[in-house]
Amino acid sequence: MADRSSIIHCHVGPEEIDSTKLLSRVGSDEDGAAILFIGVVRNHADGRPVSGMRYDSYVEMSQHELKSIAAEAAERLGTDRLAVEHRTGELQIGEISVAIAVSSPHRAESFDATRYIIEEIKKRLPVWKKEYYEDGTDSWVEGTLPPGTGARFKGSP
Amino acid sequence: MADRSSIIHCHVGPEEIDSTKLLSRVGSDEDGAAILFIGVVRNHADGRPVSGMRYDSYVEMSQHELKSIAAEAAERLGTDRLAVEHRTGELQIGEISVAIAVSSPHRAESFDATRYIIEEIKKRLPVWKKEYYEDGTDSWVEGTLPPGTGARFKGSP
Amino acid sequence: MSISVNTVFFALYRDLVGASTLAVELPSGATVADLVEELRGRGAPFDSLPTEPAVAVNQTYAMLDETLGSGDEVAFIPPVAGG
Amino acid sequence: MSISVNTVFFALYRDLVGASTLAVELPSGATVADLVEELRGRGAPFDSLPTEPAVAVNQTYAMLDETLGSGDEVAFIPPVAGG
Repeated sequence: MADRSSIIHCHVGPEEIDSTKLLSRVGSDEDGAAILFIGVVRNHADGRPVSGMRYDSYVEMSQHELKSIAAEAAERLGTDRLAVEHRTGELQIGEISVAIAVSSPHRAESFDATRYIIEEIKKRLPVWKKEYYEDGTDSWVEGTLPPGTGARFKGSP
Repeated sequence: MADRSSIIHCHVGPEEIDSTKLLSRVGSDEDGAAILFIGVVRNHADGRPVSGMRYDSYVEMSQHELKSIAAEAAERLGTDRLAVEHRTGELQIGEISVAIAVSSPHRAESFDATRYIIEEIKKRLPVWKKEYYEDGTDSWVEGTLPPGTGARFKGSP
Repeated sequence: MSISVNTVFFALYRDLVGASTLAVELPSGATVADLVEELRGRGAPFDSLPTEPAVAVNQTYAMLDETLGSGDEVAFIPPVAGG
Repeated sequence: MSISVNTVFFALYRDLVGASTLAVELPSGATVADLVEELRGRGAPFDSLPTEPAVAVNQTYAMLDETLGSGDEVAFIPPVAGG
């Protein structure tokens, strides 16, 4: 680890996520705590066996949005050493879809920033996932209306 | 990753902590989230430059206590795939003193269990640390009275 | 006077519409809501889009009353499910 | 009748006492508090131990009124600082 005052790394794309490398990006000699969060494709959803997942994204916008989320976490939660990657494309069970690494002088900031980032990703990042079930069927996972659009869904999909 | 219903790994000792390996211990095909928390030796304490740290422990008791903490996290917080290691001995800046890995079907359990374990470690684990300062002096880090002893400190160190 | 915007459809909406992009001509001063109405007025498959969808204009989330300009990229954003 | 317990000192207390272990004879029925009093009554360096320290008996945190048995391991636990 080295002395590094500020690191914000964000990426959305089809490349495999190396979570160990992500964690090593954020460490600093000033920091006493670091957290790595990973989201992985699991083998079930609402009791149905799942065989894989596809992540689609509005990639350019996701990059912007992810940078905004990271900047908010840095500003509000007092840490500016963080790295976030979200993967796109076809993923197998056990593969990492999202990884967040945060390093900070004390543990509270790392916990809070990591939690903030994953919750905002789920609310705002233009990413969609399709589940493939063991029985050969598939479906888009039900999502959340992003804030800031005024969208509503009465009588429409 | 594989199907694994329960994994509780705890260790206290002088061996270097391999956090990547710790995280890989806990994954399961059932799980959609995992967290790795690491505590590292930082280069400052209350504004004083620190050059290193020594961790002493009542090792046998720490092993028992760490297992109790992990079992509590598993029972109360709904995850039973967790691994915790605490290191003893002389550590350099940037070295890992404690690592906690938790894997669970959803993210909330992993966050809550990781946080529970680190907070309880700091309250209960019989571990002490001595800071070595850049100026050549050293001191025991001020600690916390563990619960369950009725201890008080009036007029004594 | 008219403007041309580039609409983009993702995920479920791409499946519904059967296309990922579409250039649409609109009267000058048209809003996002006007674009939605224009598209839904074309009938199938566009009438399967929501009447009040989430949209992003030039990669930023936007309200339905936002006024569009020529060359704007208007993305129809299904409920998001990242992570 | 008397019992013998094995006391163990860690970290700051080890530094204060200048020893890591010490066998202590106590009257049968003695409690943790009696052990502390016996040790502190010996004067320096033992009188630098707290009057009400945290202790663990046989590797479990214990209250000061816990009765000791022969062969018990009684550890004097300075405020803990793990992590």
